Amino acid sequence: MSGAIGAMRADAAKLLSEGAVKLVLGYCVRGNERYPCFISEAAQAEALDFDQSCRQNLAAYLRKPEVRGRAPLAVVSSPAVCRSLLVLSSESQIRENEVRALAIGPKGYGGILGLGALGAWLKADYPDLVPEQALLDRVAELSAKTAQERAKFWMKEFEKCTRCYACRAACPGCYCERCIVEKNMPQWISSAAAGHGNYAWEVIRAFHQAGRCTGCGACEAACPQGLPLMLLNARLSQDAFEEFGSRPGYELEAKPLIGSWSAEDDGSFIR
Amino acid sequence: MTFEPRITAFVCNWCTYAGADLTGTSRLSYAPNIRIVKLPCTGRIDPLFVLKAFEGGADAVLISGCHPGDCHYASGNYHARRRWSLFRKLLAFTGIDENRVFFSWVSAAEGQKFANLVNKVTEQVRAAGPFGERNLARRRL
Amino acid sequence: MRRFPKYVNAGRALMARIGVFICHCGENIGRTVDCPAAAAEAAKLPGVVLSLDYKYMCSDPGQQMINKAIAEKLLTGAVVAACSPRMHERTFRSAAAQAGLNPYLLEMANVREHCSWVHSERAAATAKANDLIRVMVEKVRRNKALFPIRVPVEPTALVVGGGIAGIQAALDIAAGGGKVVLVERSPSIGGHMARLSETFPTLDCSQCILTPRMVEAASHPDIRLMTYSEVEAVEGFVGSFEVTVRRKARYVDPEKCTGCGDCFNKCPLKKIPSEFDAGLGSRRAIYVPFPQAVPNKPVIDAANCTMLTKGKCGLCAKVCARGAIDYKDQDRLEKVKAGAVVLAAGFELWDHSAYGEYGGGRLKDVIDGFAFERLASASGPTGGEIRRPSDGSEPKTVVFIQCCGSRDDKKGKGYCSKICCMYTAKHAMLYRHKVHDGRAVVFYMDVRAAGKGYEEFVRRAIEADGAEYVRGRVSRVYRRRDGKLVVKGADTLVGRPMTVEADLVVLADAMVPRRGAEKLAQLFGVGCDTDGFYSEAHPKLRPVETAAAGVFLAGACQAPKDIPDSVAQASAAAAKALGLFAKPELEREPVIARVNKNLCVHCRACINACPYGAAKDFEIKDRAGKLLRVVAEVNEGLCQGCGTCAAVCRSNSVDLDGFSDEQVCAQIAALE
Amino acid sequence: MSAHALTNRESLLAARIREETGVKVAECYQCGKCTAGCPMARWMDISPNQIMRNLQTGDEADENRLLSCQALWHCAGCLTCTQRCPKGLDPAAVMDVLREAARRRGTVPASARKVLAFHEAFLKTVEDFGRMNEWPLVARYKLATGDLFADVLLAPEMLLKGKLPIVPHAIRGREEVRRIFRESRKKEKR
Amino acid sequence: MKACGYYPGCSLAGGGVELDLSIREVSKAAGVDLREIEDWNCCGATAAHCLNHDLAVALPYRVLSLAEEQGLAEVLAPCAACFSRLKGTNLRLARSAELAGRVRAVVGRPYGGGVKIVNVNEFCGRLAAGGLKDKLSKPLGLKVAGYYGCLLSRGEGIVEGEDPENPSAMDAVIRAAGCEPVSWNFSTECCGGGFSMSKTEAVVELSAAVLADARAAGADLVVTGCPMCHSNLDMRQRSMGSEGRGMPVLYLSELLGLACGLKPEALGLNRHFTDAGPIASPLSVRGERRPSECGASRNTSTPGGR
Repeated sequence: MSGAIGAMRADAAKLLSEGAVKLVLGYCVRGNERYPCFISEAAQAEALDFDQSCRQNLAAYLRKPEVRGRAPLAVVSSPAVCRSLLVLSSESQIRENEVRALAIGPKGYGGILGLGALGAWLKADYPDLVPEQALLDRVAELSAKTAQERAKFWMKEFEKCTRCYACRAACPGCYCERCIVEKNMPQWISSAAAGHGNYAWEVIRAFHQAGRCTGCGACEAACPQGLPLMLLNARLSQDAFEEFGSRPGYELEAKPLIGSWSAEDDGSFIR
Repeated sequence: MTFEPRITAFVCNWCTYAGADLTGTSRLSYAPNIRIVKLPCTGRIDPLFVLKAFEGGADAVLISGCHPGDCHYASGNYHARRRWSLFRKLLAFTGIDENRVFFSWVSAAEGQKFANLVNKVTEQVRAAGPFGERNLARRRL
Repeated sequence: MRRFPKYVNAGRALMARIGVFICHCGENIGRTVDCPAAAAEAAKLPGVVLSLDYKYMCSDPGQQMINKAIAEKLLTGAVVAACSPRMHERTFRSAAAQAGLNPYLLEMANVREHCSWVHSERAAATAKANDLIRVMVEKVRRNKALFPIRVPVEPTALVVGGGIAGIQAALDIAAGGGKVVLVERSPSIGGHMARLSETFPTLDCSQCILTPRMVEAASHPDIRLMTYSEVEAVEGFVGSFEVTVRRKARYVDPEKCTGCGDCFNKCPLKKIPSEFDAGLGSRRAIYVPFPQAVPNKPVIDAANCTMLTKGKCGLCAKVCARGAIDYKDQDRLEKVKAGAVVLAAGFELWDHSAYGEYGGGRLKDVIDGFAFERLASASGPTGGEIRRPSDGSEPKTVVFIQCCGSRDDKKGKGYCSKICCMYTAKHAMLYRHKVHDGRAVVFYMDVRAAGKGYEEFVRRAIEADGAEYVRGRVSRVYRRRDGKLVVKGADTLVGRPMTVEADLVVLADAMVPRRGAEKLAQLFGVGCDTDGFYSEAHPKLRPVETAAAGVFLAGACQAPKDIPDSVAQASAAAAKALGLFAKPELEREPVIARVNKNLCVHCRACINACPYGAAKDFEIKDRAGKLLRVVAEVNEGLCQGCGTCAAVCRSNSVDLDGFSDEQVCAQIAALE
Repeated sequence: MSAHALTNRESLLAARIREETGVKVAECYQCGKCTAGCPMARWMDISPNQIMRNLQTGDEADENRLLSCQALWHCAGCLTCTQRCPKGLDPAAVMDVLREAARRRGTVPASARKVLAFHEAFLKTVEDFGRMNEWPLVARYKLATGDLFADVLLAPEMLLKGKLPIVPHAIRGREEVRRIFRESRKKEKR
Repeated sequence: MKACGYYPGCSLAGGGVELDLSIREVSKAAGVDLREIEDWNCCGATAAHCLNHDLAVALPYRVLSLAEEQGLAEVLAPCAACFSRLKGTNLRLARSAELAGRVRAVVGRPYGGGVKIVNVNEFCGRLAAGGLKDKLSKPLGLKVAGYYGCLLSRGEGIVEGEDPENPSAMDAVIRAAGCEPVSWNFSTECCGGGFSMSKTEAVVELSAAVLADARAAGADLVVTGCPMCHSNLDMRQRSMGSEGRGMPVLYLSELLGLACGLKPEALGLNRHFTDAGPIASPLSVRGERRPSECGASRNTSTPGGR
């Protein structure tokens, strides 16, 4: 891994010194903590670091005007971040000439990759990025319970939500200028941090990620109340894969799952 | 007093709404528990509508539109089908199961089917009981 | 007793002045729903200033009641609780319009079909009627005045495809007073029909009946021919399409050319297989596809002309007395404005090389139906004598194999190509007329001869002309060393295999859409079925319309069709186009989607989802023309109002007039 | 196993075919391409397409006629029909199921006795030795059919050319092979 | 390809011995180590799949299981019928877990599905392009009709990479042997298959038609990869009319061996019923100076097994 990090730092320094990018988004490690770190000088490249605990999804920064304004830029990208970049590209949020990835993962450093090359890297080294088995086990365990038990479980969890929207801020997929939860006239989702408003928020937040969530886990990691948000995301990803073969973030241009259709889609639940 | 379920139905204008009209012109009777909200197409139905209905007091939601291939707008029902196939599972996972959300294709010619559908759904919801004031998706009154 | 919905914005509610009109429909509603009680209940709703019930709201006095109320009470909205809106919405809305109320501020609550006719218990029915009325009051309170969308209509039709369907549509539209631009990909109009020898079931000579039409189309003052041209791009919508047409380089100036023929008689490249003759004859590098071509002006085939490929030759330019040859000619793009489009892209024959068991396209004497037409045609490469391609001898046994590639799920197409039974019968008949001592053996699965005079025609082929019909599919065809084609078929009615030694085999290949048809459909926003045929708007009731408003279908691009069917559909499409042109402006329902450009983040979900291609990218620029942002926009000419875009928009930046989020939310909340 | 019938007249036999081969006989549209290409059709009393048709009628008499016909035993398994079936059906696999059924029901016609005898002799040899051995096979076949003189003329020459090993080879695992036969037969009687 | 699993199958120990001999010879010449599956059993051939479905899968299953146990990732099954049964079993097991479970219980052995089956056409093709490339020193200059029959042309998922109506896998081998593949009509027509004994008249008629077409196409000989086809085409010639007689029928591997200059006897050419002698020394037939090196004929054939 150390060789990989060295190579990544060298590439970051090279890109900056050549002026190919103006900013590199990466991680630094301080003690047990992992922080995002932005560097704009080649000399700062030594500060960059990476390990498996770097859970924050740096792609989320790309929607910030202050970051976007400094394009072209490079992002230190774990496989999950790479997938987020491709999702953002599919949704016309980022353009090829704006962002490059310094692709790095458990299998080593993949080099400076343009968005067009990310798919191939992912497919070669990380073709089946699926939720971790432990998470899937928890999903299965919960799914096996009765509807009442599930309702009870989630009621308890959702009651904790303070509506701080840290989950939203951490998620690269949540880039709406005005989130649905902030809409009034009509107000679809109550903004009060209780009851049905919480339910609607959590469910809609998850559903808006259907076919888009790359499973990075940044939302859950960001939640100060410890809500098991990844249970919702994983269940939805699993359903989307099983029913429609949805594997977001492997193609540069992909049709959105919700918003396209096939005559062969399952209709057995419709009477 | 026995429990009378309240069922909110979102139907498309071209098939199911017309089918429900046919039920009327054929004088087929069905349970009076359903309230229809007409939309141009099932493709229009945002998942938010469903949550809002539960929040507002519905014990169940019925969504019905044109059969595959018959959509007035060519593909609105296909969009809807894909959307619901995932959303209903998410609802079930969070505790709102198949006794609360129903999907159907009812064409403009299927007056009898519409009557049977409403009766069956009403029975099933009646058996399942009230959605529950304690449920998180429901507004506390 | 229900409470009023809590969320109601009191300020707005006070401003609203809504009238509720409850119809008894004689006894139809009144028997089950307590109408006076419902009116009293409605009167209590906030914003309702008037609530009446009456025996027949749709009657003249009933409508006058509504008119009067609108005028006197200065209503801002009205709810008529009566029958289904499908029955009388139009009636009541025009009544409202007469009284000065925007018609889209009136809604109907369906208390008959959805209430009194389907429930019998009076209390429950009345309670439901109250709910339905309340829901509509809450909706109307949020209704906006909407105005029909008016689109100016350019009275020109773009007809794509110059076969018989396109020609017929063009002539009919021009005869009806419209203008036509007829775009044809090849150098001449005429299409496949010009290649046919004779036509079933009357055996008219195809060119004899077609060429006058071709000439008429070319000489009609209101029809403009654009041959050797293809549609490149489409913008706009019904009433005002703007179509970019690629005019391919002809290398011959049609203005100067007199069609004398000196050029192609001198061209030294003589051996280029003629597409028109299905490869049985040849043409030059500068050529007209057939002698009766319209326009009868040659083009140079750039791929084969040595002057264009190697810069050597130039003979045609030398012999052209008019100096019409221009080797430097280039493709040009031309824009055409049209109010309506007729797609008549036609068909082609399925490539039977996928049938290895029939020789995989490698056997010279195994030919398709068009090749046989050219052999039988008096103007064909053999002058109308049936000769086999391999050695020019007269075949004494000809086997016709039907359903080649049709009704074959595995290697071909699942559908029936519809016309092959008839043209095979015609081929067998023509062959027997020309070769009296020859055998015509037809292998068929079913004879489908539904059409005027069709069954009689097939029977004539069998009974009068001695075609031998054998019910069974052929398993294999191979060429023996002596040149005979061994056809291994079966007679399933007897229940045994049957081998025929033939001199010529004619395959009735399936009809498939033209290559490139799918791309053309995409340009116009027309859907294709799984086989690539164009999808009509409704299989029964709107067979010539498409999902794209103002785009109509004619001929075999929609499904396999014979000449009479193609012509009939072409005339129908022409009628549809003329119907559009009948008024200078087009009025459309104002139920359309709108994008809030301030909120749109351009995720393109709506653009992907829109079945009509109405949602498109829109560039927001500053005054200097600098691009600021890209967002989505809905083209109101294309939008049909399904609302799918609104449902896929995560930030609800798209909304649908007439069924807005606000309206629907209020309706749901009113059910509380 | 699905009890669902494709059509309401689907016979048990047709259902069995569907379960074992995936072929839904109702899908056959009787084009006859199977018959047209069948190299053995000339020696069949019922043509391949008629075999499919007899399975579609749901009529017991048709089924009985089918199971006692000799065509089943004259199928060479060459797969020409399957290869070329425009409906993507597999008549060759249907034949296998029908042969199995005919043998189970004891309706193999006398005229097909030789074919069946050959197959049975073959399998008996394999059951005994684990492999096919020509001598025992031929001996058994001849005993069963009484066809004593057939191919007698070929045998010496084969022997001379090293094509008929005299000592049958028996494999070590023949007990295992016998077990396979026993177990498979259990299923067969099911 | 250094080593390859080998499943000769019953025919190759008997009637199809030439195929066995020639396969072993050309493999040796190409430096390929054939590793015969130990204690293999019969695949059940046509008989099993005619009479008992489970048996038809269970017998090949044991073979596949043994191969896997013995570490053979790839197995050559030169006999077309064995190839078809083994590969078909692989396919069926992969498609149905239910069947795989049932058969496992019947056989009482595990099989993970990891053994790849190769037929004689593929195998010879690989040798011709690989280990034998430099050894094909003896262009035979013959016109050869490649006969695929049923089992090396048809069967979805079994014969891969071939156009079933116009197969071509043999062409490259025939060309490598310095011969010209003739284009003919009967390369995939059935020879009558397993009816050799029980329906001899059909076999004679069908096989004669095959040979007649090869002759009409100008072929000097027919090559095949199937012992059943070979025995029908070779041994039944004397029952045929003149149209069928006198056409040498070789295995593809024999042709390949000859082109490498291997001894005809070693390849088994002396064991055919129809004299392949002239073919074995084509140069002498064509009036070249070189004397026949290998006068294999009926007279010099040696009796006995291996």
